[in-house]
Amino acid sequence: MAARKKILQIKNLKQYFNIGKPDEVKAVDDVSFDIYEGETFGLVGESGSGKTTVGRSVIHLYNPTAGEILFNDRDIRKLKSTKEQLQFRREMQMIFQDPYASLNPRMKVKDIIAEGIDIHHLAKSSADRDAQVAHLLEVVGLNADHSTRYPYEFSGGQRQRIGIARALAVQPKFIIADEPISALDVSIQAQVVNLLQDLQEQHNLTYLFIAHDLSMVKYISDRIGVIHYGRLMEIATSDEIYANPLHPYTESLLSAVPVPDPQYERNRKPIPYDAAAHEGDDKKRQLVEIVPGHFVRASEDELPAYREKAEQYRAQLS
Amino acid sequence: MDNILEVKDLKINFGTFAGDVQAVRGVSFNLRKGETLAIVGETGSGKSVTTKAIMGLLDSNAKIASGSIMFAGEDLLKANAHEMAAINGNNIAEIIQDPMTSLDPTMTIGKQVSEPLRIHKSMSKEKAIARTKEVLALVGIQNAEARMKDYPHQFSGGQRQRIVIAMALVNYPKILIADEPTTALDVTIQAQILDLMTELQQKIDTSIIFITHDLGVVAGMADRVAVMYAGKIIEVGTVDEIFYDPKHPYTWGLINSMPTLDTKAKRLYAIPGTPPDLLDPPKGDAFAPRNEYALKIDTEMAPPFFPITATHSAATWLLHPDAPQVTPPPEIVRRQEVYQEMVDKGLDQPNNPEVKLNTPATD
Amino acid sequence: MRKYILKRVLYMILTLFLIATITFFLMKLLPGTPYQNQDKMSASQIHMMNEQYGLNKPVWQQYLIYIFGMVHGDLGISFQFSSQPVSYLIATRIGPSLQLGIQAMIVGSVLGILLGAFAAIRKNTWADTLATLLAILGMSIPNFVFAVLLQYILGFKLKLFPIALWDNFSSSILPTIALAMMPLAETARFMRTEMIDVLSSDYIMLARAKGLTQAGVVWHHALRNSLIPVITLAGPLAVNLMTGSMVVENIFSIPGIGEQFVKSITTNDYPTIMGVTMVYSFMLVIVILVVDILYGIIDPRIRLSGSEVSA
Amino acid sequence: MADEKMNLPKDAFEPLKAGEQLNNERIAAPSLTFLQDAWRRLKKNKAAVISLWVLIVIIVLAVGSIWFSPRNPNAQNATYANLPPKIGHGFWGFSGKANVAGAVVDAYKQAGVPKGTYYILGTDYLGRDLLSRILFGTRISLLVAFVATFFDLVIGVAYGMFSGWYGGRVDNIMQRILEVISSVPNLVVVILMIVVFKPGIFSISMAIAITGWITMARLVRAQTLKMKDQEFILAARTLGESTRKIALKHLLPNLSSTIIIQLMFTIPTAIFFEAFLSFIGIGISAPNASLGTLLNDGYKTFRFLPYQMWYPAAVLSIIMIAFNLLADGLRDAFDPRTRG
Amino acid sequence: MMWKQAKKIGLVAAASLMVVPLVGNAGTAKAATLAKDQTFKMMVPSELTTMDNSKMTDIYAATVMNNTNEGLYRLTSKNKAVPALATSVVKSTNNGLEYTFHLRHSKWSNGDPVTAKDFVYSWQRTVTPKTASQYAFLFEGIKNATAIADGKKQPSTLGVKAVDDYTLQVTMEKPVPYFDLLMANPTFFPQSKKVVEKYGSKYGTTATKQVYNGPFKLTKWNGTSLKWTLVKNKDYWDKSKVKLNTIQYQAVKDPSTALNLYQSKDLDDVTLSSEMAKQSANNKDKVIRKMASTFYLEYNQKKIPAFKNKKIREAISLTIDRQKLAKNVLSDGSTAAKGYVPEGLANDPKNGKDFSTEAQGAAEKTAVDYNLKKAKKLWAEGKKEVGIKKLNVELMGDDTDGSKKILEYMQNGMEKLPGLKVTNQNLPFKTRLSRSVDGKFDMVMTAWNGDFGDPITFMDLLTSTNSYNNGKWSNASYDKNVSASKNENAANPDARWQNLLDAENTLMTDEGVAPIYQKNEFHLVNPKVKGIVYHQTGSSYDYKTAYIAK
Repeated sequence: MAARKKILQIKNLKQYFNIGKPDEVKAVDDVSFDIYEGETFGLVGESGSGKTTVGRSVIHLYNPTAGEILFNDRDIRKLKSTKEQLQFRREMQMIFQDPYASLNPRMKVKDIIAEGIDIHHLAKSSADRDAQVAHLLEVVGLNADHSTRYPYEFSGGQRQRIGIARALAVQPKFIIADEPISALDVSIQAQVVNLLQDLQEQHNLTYLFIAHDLSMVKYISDRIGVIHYGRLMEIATSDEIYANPLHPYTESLLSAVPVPDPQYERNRKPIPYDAAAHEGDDKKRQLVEIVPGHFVRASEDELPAYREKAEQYRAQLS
Repeated sequence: MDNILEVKDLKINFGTFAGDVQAVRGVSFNLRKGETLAIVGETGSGKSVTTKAIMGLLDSNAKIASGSIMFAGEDLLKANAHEMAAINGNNIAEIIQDPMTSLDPTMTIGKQVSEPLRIHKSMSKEKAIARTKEVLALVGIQNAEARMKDYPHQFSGGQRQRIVIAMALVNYPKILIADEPTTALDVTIQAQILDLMTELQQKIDTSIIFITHDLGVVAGMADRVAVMYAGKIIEVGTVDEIFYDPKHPYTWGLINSMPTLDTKAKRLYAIPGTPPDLLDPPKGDAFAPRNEYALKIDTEMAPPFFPITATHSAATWLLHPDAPQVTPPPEIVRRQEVYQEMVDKGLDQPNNPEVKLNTPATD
Repeated sequence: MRKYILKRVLYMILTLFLIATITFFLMKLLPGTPYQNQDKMSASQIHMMNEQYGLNKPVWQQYLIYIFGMVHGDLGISFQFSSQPVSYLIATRIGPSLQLGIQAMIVGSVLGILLGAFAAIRKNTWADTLATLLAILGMSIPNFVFAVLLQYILGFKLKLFPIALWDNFSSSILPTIALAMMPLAETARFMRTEMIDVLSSDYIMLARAKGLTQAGVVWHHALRNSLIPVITLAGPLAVNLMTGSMVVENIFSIPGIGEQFVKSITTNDYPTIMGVTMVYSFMLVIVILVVDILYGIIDPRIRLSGSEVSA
Repeated sequence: MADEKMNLPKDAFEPLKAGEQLNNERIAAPSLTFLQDAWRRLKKNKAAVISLWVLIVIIVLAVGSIWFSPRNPNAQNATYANLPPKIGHGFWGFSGKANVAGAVVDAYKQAGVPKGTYYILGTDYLGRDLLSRILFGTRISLLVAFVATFFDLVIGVAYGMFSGWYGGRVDNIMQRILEVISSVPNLVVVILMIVVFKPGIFSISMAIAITGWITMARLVRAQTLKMKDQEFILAARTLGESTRKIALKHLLPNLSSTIIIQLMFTIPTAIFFEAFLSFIGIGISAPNASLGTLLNDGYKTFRFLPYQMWYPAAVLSIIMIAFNLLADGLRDAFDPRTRG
Repeated sequence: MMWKQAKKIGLVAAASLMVVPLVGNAGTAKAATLAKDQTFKMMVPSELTTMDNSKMTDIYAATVMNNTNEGLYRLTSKNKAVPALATSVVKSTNNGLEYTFHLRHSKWSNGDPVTAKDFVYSWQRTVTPKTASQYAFLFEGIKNATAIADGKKQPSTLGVKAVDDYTLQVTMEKPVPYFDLLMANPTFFPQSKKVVEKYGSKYGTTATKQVYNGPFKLTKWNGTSLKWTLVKNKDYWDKSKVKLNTIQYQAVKDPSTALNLYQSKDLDDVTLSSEMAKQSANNKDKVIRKMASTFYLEYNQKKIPAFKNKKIREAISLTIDRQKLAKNVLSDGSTAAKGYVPEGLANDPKNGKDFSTEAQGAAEKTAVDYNLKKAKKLWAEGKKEVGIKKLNVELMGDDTDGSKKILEYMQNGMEKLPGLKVTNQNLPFKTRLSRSVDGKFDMVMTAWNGDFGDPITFMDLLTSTNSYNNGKWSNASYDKNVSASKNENAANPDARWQNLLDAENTLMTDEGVAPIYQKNEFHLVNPKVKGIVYHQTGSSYDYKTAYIAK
């Protein structure tokens, strides 16, 4: 895995809002992680954890307060020329959470999808543009008839697929999916997730998949980062994080997920997490690699305990 | 078990600019004393509208086309506003989805929680305060006495939902309608609230209608489950029957499309397409267009309910004697196997803490 | 909260200062002199007169003198009433205007709130249509038409109230009604919108679910919550009343500042125009400040967080 | 429960073949643009539709009277001054009779008006045809309103969008400015403006516009603030759309309902304000008439010549009511909350 | 004197010889005919601005002053001076250059005696530049008055002297024929030095900051109020003649309100303007108060070259039907102008004929005629002479209702001339005034009210150099005649009269200005109110002898 190319490197990202005011918010506080080409990196956290902010900082909707964001080894903060910026915008795209707010209600579907095509001049003619739109609609499971309709005529799932088509229109390499399914009904969620997976395969896409729904994140992601109060708590492969959560917050989060299985549910016991107990002291904490590929936010003196826990799991496996 | 509430053939239309939306298209169910009935369905399936009808809280553009809602020998649909007011908050109470908007921002929570006491029990101020404090403490509001003077915005989302629950339960209602009470909450908070509700249900012996789209929550909370699709209940049964031996293809799809933490399948099972527009519901079975097991008759005629067990029935032509035998999706088959094992062991009793089962296997 | 008020007061002072400045320089643009008999007066007299009014100094000095005087409550001498300080003029005239304004504000807002709430509760019924129409009619008929009709019908024909003049409370009734029409109409419309909004909110639904009757819901929850935004209407209403008072005071011969303002415009009485402008601005700024503070007091969300409200 | 004895054809239980599957992405409703949808909604509001028609009729009449005025609105005939309304040979309310000092007299006869000549709404103090004057005045009032509204639109919308979009310190400063401006009683500004510049259609419109845009700016700003964090705007940004284009393509169309509704309220306010200015004597200059000046002339003599007040008042009220009802209707039509 | 809204009449010295016939004889009031309640309720259209007679600028203040205070003389209803504080009407000595008055013993309302020193103090105070009296010019003719006003001499050098407490001596620079009438004018009333100095700048700003020596005392006036009351002054020397107990003044600015108040008997005397007057034309209580004022049109010859052409000017003047304007448009008792100098202002000293009647020659008639056909002909010729095809001009006037109507009417007439486009511009009085003076207009409707009963008060304005000659019309013959009347023929009444008649004739012949109408005031007066003395110019009303009949 180490040989794979790091498409995105985030180094000590800080994103504060209302700096210097009484209501200063440290939405993202010293977050670092890498995403490899072709993988899906899941970022999981509860509301207010800063996960959406990370996504928006990465795609440069916000100007980071501090830290580096390297996309293909280039710092996105240092993209000077319009051309470079436009190139970046083509390569990285975003899928949004709210299928109702993410489409301009006053625009026809074809114009929404073609917006990127227009900006980046990807169509040779208007016929080409229409053809591209029709193709994109087909890719996301809709048909060309839908292109002249307005967003409000579509259901949530359909709208989300239109949003995906819009992102795909510029043929990006990297897509940030910001809770793309949380506003959808269960039966529709699967459609969208399947679509995302198909697209990843076909276009060799890399995803940053942001969600609070742990079961779906687990399902779709190769690796997962758990974020809490703007800080990354744990990073590991999705299997490892579910099977062997090291950080108590991760454990708590996992224990709270309801599962559609009555027997399991009858026995599930949520494990509470007390942030004050784990972060309350002023010890310096940072992400430490406990076992290869498995990072935990910890202070020096907490490390042995985590290592031991990891050992136990290894032992269990073998 | 006694039925505390019986809903029969409820049909509700909404007048809109585009025409009449048939939001509820003949719903019948009953609620038993002390049980938790979960109504599961997607957005627009009519589950909230049904409960609004029970409480007489439908919007003015709603028309009840037919049906009856029997509570304590009376048809609630025939009750006038004052009779409804006497029942609401006293015998039937409600919790809704968004704790951020469900409390009056300008009234102290003490006053809001004690309001049902004053309305229905004409309780003295001191007694009401004492009772309010008690109930607030019961739902886990710490330092309840002091906090009664606080306003809603001074509480976190989870705390607010606890207050809303306190408000609903303060009169020990016979029926509690919980309309997606945890959807807006984070999973960790959700877990706490669900625990609280289970705990309180036992304490005050109330029946709960639990509306949700989250099957995970249903699995943990419900005694019985009714699955709604396009304004109709399409399957009803005990929680085990629904989760381990579903009969309706929609229920299959619903259960199957949700990954568990253990799902390893390469692809999720997805119900294709989009729910029908209830302005113009399709002829026959509304699910047919999305149903890979659809039969010709599905496009002609809506299926009736076919009983499976005393507690379990489903509205699908697949249960008709003439219908071809179909194999459910693998995940359902697996669940049926688990269930068979449970039945064999006599473990299919809901809410039996003694019952333990091996963690569901993976495929 | 205290810090917030302090900040607001500072803004207020800044605002008044800016208004004073703008008014002053606009006045300087106005053609005409304050004297009627300019050409019959000797140069020496005009010089003396200019000196009395401070008109012989460079404009910037006049400006500084004006601002300095204003800070000390000196608004100059009226051109129209010789030797009468503008501050005195305003002081003796403001009473009736305030009385009328406050009466009209009370009548207008109380009736407006009732009418608006009534319309909202009976939304989409004939009663709502009637109330809405009534409110719009109130906004659609100019004050002076109202005033003249009231005077003629209630005063002259039916002799229920004095036709005009300013003697006792009963002589304030007709002008109050005439002046209250607009605030009443606006309040009613705003109230209706707010109330409909509130009535469709979750907590109102839950209040019903608690078993409150329609009346109980309205009284205990809807009214207060709809009233909070209605308070912000006070600013625009104050402006309305100022405009209205010019008309109504004129028609009913009431010795108020509105009537005086119109007169001072037609007589180029700059010091009075500026003075009354400052008084109007001051009152408006005070109303806005009071509204903000009141808003904070009434709305617990703001009271405790102490954050800023925009009017 | 199920009727087991139902007679169903055998093939009823054959599975549907793939080709026979119904279109499960079907959209039942007809495709409508936003405006079509709003229009459909508006059509259900009878008051608003009637108002719309009334306004159209009034505007057509007012504008049409440039070419097809019953009489020249400025043509004087002093001997025919103050003739009451009369139609044909006269009937109730339009008899051409006036009550002078308690005695009913035929004003037309007194003035020596030839038979067959009559003024539907009477004449004014200079013997001008009141109907033509009212049409003319309506036109001027509407013109003032539209000019004022145009500036309201340009200044208010631009200011609001700019302030809202840039946010932060820019917004803060712009809001403070707005706060200061809104603390100035607008009528004072208007009056000063008109006193300093020449009274006339343009300066009155300008004066009203200069003070009238505040509300528009506030509303647009609030909407912009709300909108700029909407995901569709973020999406446009992530696609690399320029700010200018975002403003034009995304913000403006979505602000349109707010703007249109506010304009519907601005127009009557401007008409009303003009009437007020006429009352204090700084309205439209003669011989041009506006509804305000007509009303101002009329109210003074309404005891003797009530028609001179009632007719302009009626037209003004109808316009005001119609605009207000239409605005209410549009607000409902545009408001997504009422979407069915 | 400039007009403001038909309200602001200058504080005028001389009264015309015109007598208002309706005024009853005060002497006939018998106790038996008096109503029990002697309260008179008077409406004025404006507030009382000051009670300092050095600073008065409007007729309403002057009228109040005339009833609360008293000077040397008082005028009868026939505008004849009768003794007031002076024991007799004195003749001038030393070729009209000196007057010696003997004062009667009388008291201020604070109990102090009124002495000759009070006159000296008052007069000196008024002419002192620092007082900035806008009416100090009325002192012109009294020794050193002009020089003092110009700041060239000390106020103490004014030609007025208290020989003793009850003897007042006035020295003139040149004879002033209307001197007697001036002495009845409030500007020449005495002031109590003690009171003036006590209140300083606040003197005369409220009812209590003034002392009174006239038939009534002012009360209930706070300086800015819309109403005030005059009550009978029990210290007045001639109080037995005073019948009214109280005069309640009420400022009402809205004409329909005024009418309502009159008809409901809340007021006894109301002034109605514009339409209200027109509609009340048949009211039996109607009283027309004649005024010495002319409204006329000035052409700005400096700005619009075409106006230099007489035919153009005449054509425009001929388009205005003045008769119809007065009768149908104004209908408030105003009359069509006969000439520049209004009817009833002054009479020929030789034969007693009215100036305007005497000046009524052919040229006069043409100048105020209405002849559209002739106008069009002249207009065509004039245009050809000037070399223009069309003319766009602004017509400026006041922004009052009345003025608006008149302008509209005139505009309508003027635009009947092909190619003439007139835009009306109605401005607030003072704005209009200053634009007129600054020459920022094309045509302006100007109004002038005679300062005193002599044509010179009008004639003076239109000399080439006068700053009120807004149109800059210039005519050598006119200038010569006016100058002669003031200088070489000053002492020769007949020659002077002829000079003035010639000047008027020249003005009319050359169409220097176009007189439009003579303004009158329309009143409704309770017929039970009798004995009001009205003067066409000056402080209009004297209520000393007024009473309410049963």
